[in-house]
Amino acid sequence: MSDIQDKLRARAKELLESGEVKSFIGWEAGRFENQTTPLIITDAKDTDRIIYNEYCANTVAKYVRDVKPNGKVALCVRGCDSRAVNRMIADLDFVREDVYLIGLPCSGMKDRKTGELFKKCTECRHNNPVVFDEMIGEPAPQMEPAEGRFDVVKKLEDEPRDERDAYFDRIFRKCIRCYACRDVCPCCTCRKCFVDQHRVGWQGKQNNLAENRFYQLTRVMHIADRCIECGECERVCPMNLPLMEFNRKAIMDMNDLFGEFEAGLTDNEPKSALITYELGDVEEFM
Amino acid sequence: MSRIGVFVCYCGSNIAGTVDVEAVADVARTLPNVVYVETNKYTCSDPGQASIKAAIEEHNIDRVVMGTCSPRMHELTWRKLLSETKVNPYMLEVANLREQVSWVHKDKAEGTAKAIDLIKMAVAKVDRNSALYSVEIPITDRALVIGGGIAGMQAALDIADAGHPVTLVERKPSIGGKMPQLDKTFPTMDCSACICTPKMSEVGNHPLIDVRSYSEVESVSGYVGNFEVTIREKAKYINYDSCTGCGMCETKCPTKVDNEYDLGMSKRKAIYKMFAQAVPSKPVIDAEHCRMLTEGKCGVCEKVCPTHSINYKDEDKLTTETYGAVVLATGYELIDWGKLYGEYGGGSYPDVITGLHFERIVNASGPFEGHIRRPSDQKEPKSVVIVKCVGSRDPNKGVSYCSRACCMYGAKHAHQYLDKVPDGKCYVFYMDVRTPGKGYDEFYMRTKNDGAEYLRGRVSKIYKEGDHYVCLGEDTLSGRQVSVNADMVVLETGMVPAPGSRETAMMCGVQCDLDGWVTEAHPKLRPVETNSAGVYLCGTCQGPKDIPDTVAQAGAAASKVIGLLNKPHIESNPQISHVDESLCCGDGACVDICPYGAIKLIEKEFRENSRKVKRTVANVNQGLCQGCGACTAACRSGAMDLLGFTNEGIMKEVDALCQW
Amino acid sequence: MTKYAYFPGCSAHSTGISQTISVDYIAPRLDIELTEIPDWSCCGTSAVKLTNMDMALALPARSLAISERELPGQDVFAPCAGCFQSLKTSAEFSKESDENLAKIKRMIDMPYEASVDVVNVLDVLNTDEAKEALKANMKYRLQGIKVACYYGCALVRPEKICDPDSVENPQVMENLVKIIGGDPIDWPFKVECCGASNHITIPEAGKKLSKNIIENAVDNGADIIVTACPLCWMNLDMREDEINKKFGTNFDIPVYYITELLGAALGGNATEIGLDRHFRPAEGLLTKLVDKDAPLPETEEEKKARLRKEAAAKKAAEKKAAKAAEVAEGADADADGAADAAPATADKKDEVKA
Amino acid sequence: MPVVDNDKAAAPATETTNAAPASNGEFRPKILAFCCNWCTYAGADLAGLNRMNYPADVRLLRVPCSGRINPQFVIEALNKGCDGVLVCGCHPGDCHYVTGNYYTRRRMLVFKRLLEYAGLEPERFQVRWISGAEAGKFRDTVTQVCEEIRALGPIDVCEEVAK
Repeated sequence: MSDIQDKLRARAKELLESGEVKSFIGWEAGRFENQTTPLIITDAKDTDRIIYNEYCANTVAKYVRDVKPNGKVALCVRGCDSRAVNRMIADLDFVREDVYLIGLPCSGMKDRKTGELFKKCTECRHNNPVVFDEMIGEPAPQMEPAEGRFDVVKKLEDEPRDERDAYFDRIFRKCIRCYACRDVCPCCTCRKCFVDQHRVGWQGKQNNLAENRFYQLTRVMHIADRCIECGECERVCPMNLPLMEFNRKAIMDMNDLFGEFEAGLTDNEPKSALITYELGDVEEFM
Repeated sequence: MSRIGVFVCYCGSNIAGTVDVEAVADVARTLPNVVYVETNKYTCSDPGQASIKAAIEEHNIDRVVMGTCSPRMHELTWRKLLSETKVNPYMLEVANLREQVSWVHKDKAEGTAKAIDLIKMAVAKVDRNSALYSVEIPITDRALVIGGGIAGMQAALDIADAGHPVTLVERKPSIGGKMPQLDKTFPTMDCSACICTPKMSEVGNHPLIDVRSYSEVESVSGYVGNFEVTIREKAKYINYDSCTGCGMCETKCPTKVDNEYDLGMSKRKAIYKMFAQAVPSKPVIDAEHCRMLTEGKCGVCEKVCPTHSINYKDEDKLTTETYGAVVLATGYELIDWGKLYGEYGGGSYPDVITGLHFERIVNASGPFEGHIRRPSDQKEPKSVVIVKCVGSRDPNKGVSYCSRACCMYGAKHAHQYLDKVPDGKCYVFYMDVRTPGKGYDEFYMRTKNDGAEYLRGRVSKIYKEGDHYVCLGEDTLSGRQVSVNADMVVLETGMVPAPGSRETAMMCGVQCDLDGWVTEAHPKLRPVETNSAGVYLCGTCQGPKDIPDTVAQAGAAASKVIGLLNKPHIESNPQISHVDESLCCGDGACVDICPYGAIKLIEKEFRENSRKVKRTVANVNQGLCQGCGACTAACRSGAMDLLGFTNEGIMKEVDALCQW
Repeated sequence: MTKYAYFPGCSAHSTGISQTISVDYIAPRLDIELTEIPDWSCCGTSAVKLTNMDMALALPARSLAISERELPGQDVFAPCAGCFQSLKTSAEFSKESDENLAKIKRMIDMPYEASVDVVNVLDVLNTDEAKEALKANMKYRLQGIKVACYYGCALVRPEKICDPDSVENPQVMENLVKIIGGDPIDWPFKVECCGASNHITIPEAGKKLSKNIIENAVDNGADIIVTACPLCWMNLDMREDEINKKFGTNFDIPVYYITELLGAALGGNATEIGLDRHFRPAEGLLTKLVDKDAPLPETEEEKKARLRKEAAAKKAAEKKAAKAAEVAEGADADADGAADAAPATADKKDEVKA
Repeated sequence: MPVVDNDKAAAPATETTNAAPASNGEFRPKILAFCCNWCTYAGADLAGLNRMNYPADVRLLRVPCSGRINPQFVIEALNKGCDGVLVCGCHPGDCHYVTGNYYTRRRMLVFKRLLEYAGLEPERFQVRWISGAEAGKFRDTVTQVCEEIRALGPIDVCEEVAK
């Protein structure tokens, strides 16, 4: 890891000094032991703040949208970050040329509290970057997800409806609608989220089962055709809600209905399944 | 604060029968922002409308809810009414208390409860309505007619006679289409060319009609009143400005080619006019066969041309112009029976021909000067078998529909044959005889009296035996198998859409049905309109029909076009999509989902926290948008909204139903 | 070497004997290996269909299931067009849907995956391998013999079962006949019905149909009729006399199996290819054979070209003679020189002509 | 499962509804039907013209095209106490706006599965294609949906909404 970190710092320095990029996005040490936080630097002097270790939990791609106006951005990408980049390119957030992607190997990141791999990492299916301009360090061995991608979903589907109902209502009730899941999601690229448009009245302000359900279900519908399964939403949820159980449900159904598809694997994504159609689509509504 | 007026209608006893109108009114009075409620016996009657106007004045009402019959019935009436007041016509919601309450529910309590809910929903929605104003879309005073057959010609003439310039595009070297190829027209038996060619020259000489022969429509963009159309004029290799059409070139040209106009039963030159009365009456060079163009030697036509109008270097020309309206008249083709009917020889027998061949044979200007001879040996056929419904009404081999004209032209062919070959025998195999039309059945009867033998049943096999053909079939009336020897067999083949007509329709944003016929906006009530505004259709591109129907439809289409072009501009429908650019993140989902290509992404400059930034945002073309709202559901941030059916309005409607 | 699971069928040793013999003769010579399906049972033929459709599907399925087990991966070859129909119909039915397959399995009570394809004589002979082998191994040509290729019903209809190159005007047999130098005629009755079992039930109807076919073949100048279906063969070959008797005609046209023709071309003698098992004298065929490498007769074009050449030569000769005469009359002074010159020029002319 | 650790936090869902009781007091659900203007709404009008009879539990909300129907409307309705929601449009291929309902079909396929996954009774959210001519089909569909939902009883709305 440490030699990767040194190489990374060196490259960042070169890139910033040569002016090839205007800013660099990576990680730096946090206030506590083994804590890291996202880092955005524009000055070559700061490059030795950059760190890369097994505690770099954040998927940092989304910050590109904030710093891109200042010029080309150098971005550290692992599997999840790179897919986020592709996804945002598909949403015309920026173009490939706006970013210089420094690929980094990743064997999963650890939770500093437990020392265990994050749940999102145990489920990761693309731990190495799918797109990059240069790769620092050898690609890490392909990680094998602990359990099948849709196992949880299938398990829940098999439970009786009323139990499922109660189970999810509990989850909805617990949600405090801090919108961290939205803010961190690389698919949530709206300029102003529907929840903040009070005049239209999509989302009431009260924190109750109904409003929370409205928020969560809508969130899933909004990312159903584009979720890259980075699992950040789950990681950042202060209430530990298993949000991927929703996202994966939508992904699973879309795969069954409209054919296998995984978002963010290439930097020219096909049109989303929900804004295309086929005459021979499944017909259940006759 | 809005000031809502609610008007509930008794509709005599129609609504009052199962709805306690007064109870509904009482509830309405309690609703927020409702300042005035009135019930009325017949709201749509003049006194009813008058009292609404009065109430609006008196109570300073700025939006209106009508508790009446279906909006599909009277919404426009109310809009018109409001346009005469200070209330904007779109500050209106209609609660459907008749078709969807009183007429379908018996229990008065339930009916009333439902009526109240519907009024609540309407009030909630109208409260969030905003005034809408339609914009004026300018209309270019020029029409494009695609297809120079009788349909296209008629439409072009009618439009031009009304004083509007017309461009008539025909892909063949001459206009006229199929009609001049025909010999006579049923049931009156007047000479087809004699009534068609005058029309052709009329079109050719009309000051307001610009005939673009040997040309095809390359692309169509834009919207009603403003279609940007690119036309490709194929290389004619002849300068039409100087050419006088003297025909020297044609007589001297050494290359002989099968003549398509006579379906290969005669020869033409490589430089040719399609037929004597062609319009424009000037030749074109057939680049495929011209020796000069293929081998680079010959050049006879150039030498003999007195006006030096030959130009071997000629190339396709592209021209783009704006049109206010488009008429599709792309016509039909005969079904390719050879591929489908192996049991009829699959096209290998020279004397098994189509009806169109027969038309040419029997035509005085045809290959045999109008003497009925058969192609193989020019002998006069002493017995002829006519087979109807070849390809038509035969889903297994051809198409499932009836081609409508075959019964009559079949009868006509039988009549013509018996007329010219008195000692000949003529058998007609048919499934049904369909003769709906003025004088049609009389004509059919006459043909039977002429001695044409009608046998009800299909022909199962045609094969050559010696120098005649044996037709095996069934006579379903006698229930016996029959075998008829014929010197010539005429297959009355069905009609299919002309090649390329689907593509052309698509260009104009018009759909075709499974058989490829262009679809009209409504089969009964809008037979010559299409679903894309400003595009009309006529003739056989819409479905098989005979000449009278075609001409009638052409006239109808023309009148629609005239109605449109007479206006300097049209009012756009204001209930269309609208982008809130401050919300739009420009991910283009709406662009992909719009069925009319009405939405484009544009780069635009904004002031954001006191600095200029360029952003990509969606932009709606008011002329193209038809207001379906598909984009609104695709837009996650709700930047795309549908005026008249806004997100806010619908949400409030829903809440109203649930919560009040 | 193409391998097939061989389903002889009931006619193999009776009416179809000649076909069976000729198939056995040509198979090895066309690189085809046939293994008889062990314990195969009757295909059910047309009779069962009429009484019990389920049985009509199950009977063939049994043989197919055995073939699938014993001869995995091999297509089932049924030389009898009737068997081919029954087997293929059953196979297609099972392939159509899992329900169908389940139903069949229930009925035959055997493991069965519906993985086998069923092929007929023409399918087997129409492969590139077979054709190449035929070209390589043939010894004789059917010089100038006009052949009416007769398909009947069972090899072309129903279209979705047989899927032939063309339902109304198939060309498979024609192409084979061309390979062995025969001269296939174009005739409209090649897919008419031969009368099938009507010859037993309604003889007059059956006979009329058979007569139509023979008549049409003869009218179109056929020397022989060739077929690939035992029933057709029987109805045409065996019943030709009855037909003559009934209609007062005097047809005398031999009917062969396509496999017999190929057998003959491959050098088989009467017994080897079953010609001696016909009802009408059929050995005559062998006498008409010419050696594979014998010179081909000139085609129309060649003939035209030859005549043109001859004519030209003739003209030249005349000119030459005329010239010679002139010269002879001409001045005797430099006779020698002229005499020399004349032929020279004449020669030149010839060259030019040539 | 890393779900709620203390179930006490979750207040028990209270059975409340605001549906209008029928004259005879038995449960009458409130069913919202989103209908496209050109087919289903016209079909409903036709049912009226033919004086067909169907339960009064259904209220139609008119939209130009089924493609306009945003799933969020449906969630809102079910959240706020509608006992059932019906989404109707033209038959695929007959859309007045050519392709609108093809997108609706895809969107609703996913959405319906999601709702049922989250615990909604399948009957409470249904989608149907009903043309402008199919007055009979409209009546039958509405009748069937109403009966199904009457049988289910009122939808749970959380106590805060019920208040």
